[in-house]
Amino acid sequence: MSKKSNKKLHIICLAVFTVLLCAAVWLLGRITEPKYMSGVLEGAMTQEYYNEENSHDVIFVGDCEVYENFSPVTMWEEHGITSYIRGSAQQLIWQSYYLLEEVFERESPKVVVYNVQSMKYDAPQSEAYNRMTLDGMPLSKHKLDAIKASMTENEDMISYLIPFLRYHSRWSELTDEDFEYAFRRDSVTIAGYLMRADVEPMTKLPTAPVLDDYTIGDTCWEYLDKMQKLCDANGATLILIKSPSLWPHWYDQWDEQISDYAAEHGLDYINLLDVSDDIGIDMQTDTYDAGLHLNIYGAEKLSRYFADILAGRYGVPDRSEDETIAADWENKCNAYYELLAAQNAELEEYGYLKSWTLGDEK
Amino acid sequence: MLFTSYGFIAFLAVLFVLYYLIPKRFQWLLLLAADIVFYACAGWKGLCFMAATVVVSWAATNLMGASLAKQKSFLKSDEGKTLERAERKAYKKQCEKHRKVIFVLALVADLGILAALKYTNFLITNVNALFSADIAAVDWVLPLGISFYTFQTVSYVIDVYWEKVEPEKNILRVALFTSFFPLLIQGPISRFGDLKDTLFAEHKADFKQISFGLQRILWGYFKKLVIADRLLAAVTALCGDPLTYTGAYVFIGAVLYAAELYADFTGGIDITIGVAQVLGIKVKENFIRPYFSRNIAEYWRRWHISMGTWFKDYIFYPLSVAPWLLKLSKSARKKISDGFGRKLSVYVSTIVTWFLTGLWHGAAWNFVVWGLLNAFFILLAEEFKPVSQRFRAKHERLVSGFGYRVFETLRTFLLMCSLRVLDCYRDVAVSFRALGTVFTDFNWGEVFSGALLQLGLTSADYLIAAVGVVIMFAVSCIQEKHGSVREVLWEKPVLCYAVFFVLAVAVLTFGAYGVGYDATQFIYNQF
Amino acid sequence: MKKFIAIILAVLCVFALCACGNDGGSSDNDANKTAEYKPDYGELYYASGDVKFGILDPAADVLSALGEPDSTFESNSCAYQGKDKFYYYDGFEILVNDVDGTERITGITVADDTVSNPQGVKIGMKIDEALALMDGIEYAQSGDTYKFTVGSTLFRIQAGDDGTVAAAEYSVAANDK
Amino acid sequence: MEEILDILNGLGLDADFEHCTTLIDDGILESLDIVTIIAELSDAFDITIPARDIVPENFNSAEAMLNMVNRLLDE
Repeated sequence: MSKKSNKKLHIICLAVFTVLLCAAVWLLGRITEPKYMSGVLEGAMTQEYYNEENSHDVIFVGDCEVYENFSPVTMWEEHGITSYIRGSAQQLIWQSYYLLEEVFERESPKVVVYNVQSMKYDAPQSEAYNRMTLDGMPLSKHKLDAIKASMTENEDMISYLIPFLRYHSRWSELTDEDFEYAFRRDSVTIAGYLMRADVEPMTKLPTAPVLDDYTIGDTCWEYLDKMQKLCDANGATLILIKSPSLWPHWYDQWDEQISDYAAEHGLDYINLLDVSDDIGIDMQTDTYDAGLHLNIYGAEKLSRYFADILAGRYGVPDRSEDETIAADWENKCNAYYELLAAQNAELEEYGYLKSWTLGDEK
Repeated sequence: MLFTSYGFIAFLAVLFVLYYLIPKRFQWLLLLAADIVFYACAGWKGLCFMAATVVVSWAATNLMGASLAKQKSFLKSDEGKTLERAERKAYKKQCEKHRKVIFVLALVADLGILAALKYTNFLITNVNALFSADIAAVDWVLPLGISFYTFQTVSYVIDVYWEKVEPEKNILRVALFTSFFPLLIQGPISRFGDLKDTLFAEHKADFKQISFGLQRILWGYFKKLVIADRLLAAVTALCGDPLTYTGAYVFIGAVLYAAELYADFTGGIDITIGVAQVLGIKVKENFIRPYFSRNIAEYWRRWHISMGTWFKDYIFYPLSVAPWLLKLSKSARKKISDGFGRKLSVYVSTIVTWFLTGLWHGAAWNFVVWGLLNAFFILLAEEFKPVSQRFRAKHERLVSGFGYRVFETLRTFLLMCSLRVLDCYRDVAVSFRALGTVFTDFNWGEVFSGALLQLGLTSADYLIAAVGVVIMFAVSCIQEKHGSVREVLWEKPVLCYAVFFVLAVAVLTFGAYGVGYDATQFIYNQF
Repeated sequence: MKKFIAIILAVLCVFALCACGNDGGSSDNDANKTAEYKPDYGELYYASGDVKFGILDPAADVLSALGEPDSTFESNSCAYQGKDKFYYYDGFEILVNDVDGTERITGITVADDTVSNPQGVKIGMKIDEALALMDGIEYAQSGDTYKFTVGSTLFRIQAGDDGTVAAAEYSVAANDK
Repeated sequence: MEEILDILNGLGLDADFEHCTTLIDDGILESLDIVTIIAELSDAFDITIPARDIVPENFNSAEAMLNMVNRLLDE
């Protein structure tokens, strides 16, 4: 072989090498990424939103206190309200904000509901939660900003952009699920609601721990301000709520600060803890983990109550006359009741939810 | 900036591109800038210490150079004229004395910084222990790579003093030589004479050299990330608890440590030399498959070569020809015995050299004992040389056989593993006790009934590490027989890229990096 | 030209130095954080009957010595990222967490005025009285909270509006001093 | 030359001092051997061999050693 053609061959090989390596890294990233299709379902929630075909009048953002406690299907049934919950596990306020930025790029909701529980966190908390919230977002400026705001000390931006760098170590724990769902996902929620049909009555809550500092952090206020401006600019009303979950404890000191802020900035703040009785929540039947989160029965009660507020006070329109939308929601309702039936069947059979949780916790 | 951080990869990428884009005569200046960036990432203070070292060695070498030039020109201008031979000699002596003063001052300054920063606490602990005093330990941060760059600088100053190299007039070049970032963390401790023609030269982008460099970097990451960092957890667990892990565990720990240390250190050196190669700079090899050595002396000629030759050239030889030592050995020859006197200087130099080698590895007694034991075994082998030569002559067929070669290699390997226990446990008494249990606690059954899986490694981890070690071993065998593997592959481009594709995917998949694998530093970083 | 490049390089260096400066600092902190978790509470322990225990003690021994709790409460975090386990006893509560693979006590809360801590601090007593009882252990005051720290243990007394002890609890002292 | 060869051969080292010109480069002589040689040479010729002269070029062959010795004697 002449020297020249050898070099030519080298360059061709190098090009093929580069292309193949990139392809391999992409493919392996797909395979090793956690799929969250069983057990820990919370990680799959962010990306489900992008499958939505019709727009929504109400968007919820926040942590488990929204995606476990509000049921869009109930609000649809009650007042024809179209809503979606962009919730994720321990969603921090800047994540809520950037998810909202993304929402406003795709649709124009009339009302945005933000649950203030996450304002207790002023700094990035946990890599695992960051991943569950952020990995599902498609690449965009919003995603990059969200990552930048969320990274804990030892995280790198690059591993969000090239997931294989983060998840390569899962090579030894891959299951069939990882291959089956490498290129597609099933829905785990219904319009963002993560259903739990099991019941665990509340017994006694611990004494609320003493905190060093009850001041809500500057970063939180900054993002709350940005969130309000974003909603204003897009003609949406921002409502702050505190979901009626009893634990982790919601301190009066926090409540005061939020109330003051809301009053000062012309925002509505509804502390649903105060109206638990009006809603009719009974922590003996309406929670699946002894007071932390509502189960479907509690969520339906809360949703009915809140749908009244949305329709009444905020004039969210009834869309049940619109055929395309109604058809869409009809499907959602069907899925909802099928899921409920399936969960009830499992509860009957095993006494706990086998397919929707990490297993028998009790 | 760790070699295994994303930041370092990005740093390299930017540097490589810039390096071949800017005018070639500025390439070395870019390297200097890169060094400063690299070094500053480890903290400002270190940079000041390094700057001091650079200024001192630059000034000293140039003063010595000026003195030598003056001496030469004076003697030349006076060739065959007024001065007598004795006077010429006296003048020369005087100039030499002058240079010696500068030389000693420079050495004291350079080594003084190292000694003060690295050994003060060691001194304080020992003084406290000896005199039951209570001097508080100092909390000085050791500048990154200080042992390495100081040795490199000192070798330069000595070489100038010995008139082996010309002093460099440009202080920036001295700075680049001192701080060249690939060498900073773990060597090789390079000589000015070896580097000056390649480090400051203009380099054209050479496809083959750059490819080779990148391939070598990849290979380095394979050793480091796939093998060394994976084994690290087990080695740390075993060494961390010498009371629980006795007997067979000690043996396994020592062998695992041998694999880990080798993969870590040579992997790091591969990255170093690879980076330099991409930049067109030739750095001398630091390892020649040391575990294939047949005796301990050979081992030390093949392991961390740059350190071995440094100690040989700058400690061992000068010491062995030191007038006082020669005088001593002469009188010993007369007074005690001829044989003893003849060996005396060799023995003293060997022991002192290894004492210092140990101390260089770390300011602690375990390293000192480790160094002295090395000296002991080297001298022991020397003593038994006549015996072994007779044995070899008698059993020529046996000795030249493959089996005997394997025996010698294994013996050397195990001996080095046993000595390295001192490095594992970092305590002399604990090390010897642990080593002793290998012969008293026969708990091999326990070890292989699942206990190894309690050390932080899963069976999949062991499998990967084992496959990695086998690959490493196979590559070493090929190198031993056929020389460079890269050269062989280069002739078959398709195979070449296929191999490196697999290697790259293996590093990315099985490498111990990212979340869950906390930044593991190169072991030699701390020395 | 040479000067120009030199200046650019210098600027680059300074820029990079600033950028990297932070890196160096943060990695120093990492080293401190890897401190081991071991019980270290000195006088700041809690006692119920004969059972003495403190923060970061392995939970299993203490719980079996204390006997069956009145009730328990498990607080799962979202998406199974660890949980807080509360054990209720007469007048006090114990919080247990997984600390590097071992279940350890991470919180002890005096829940009502039926019990007092070993020094005698009780819910509802005058705050000055409580401080006097804690004599000998240094504390820092921030607002209504009085913080006593020994080793890895933080004991906090919170004063209510009426100047009496409203809450008293033991927790893990943050080790980033 | 004879004298040097006598000394070298008298050390009992396993090397062909008469013909070999790569004693150091090929690793035939180890550092311990070199030091022994130096001691012998210094003793026999009453010279001091400074450390700076311990370079491979000066010890690769008997001839090189002879040259070095002569030079040192001259100084």
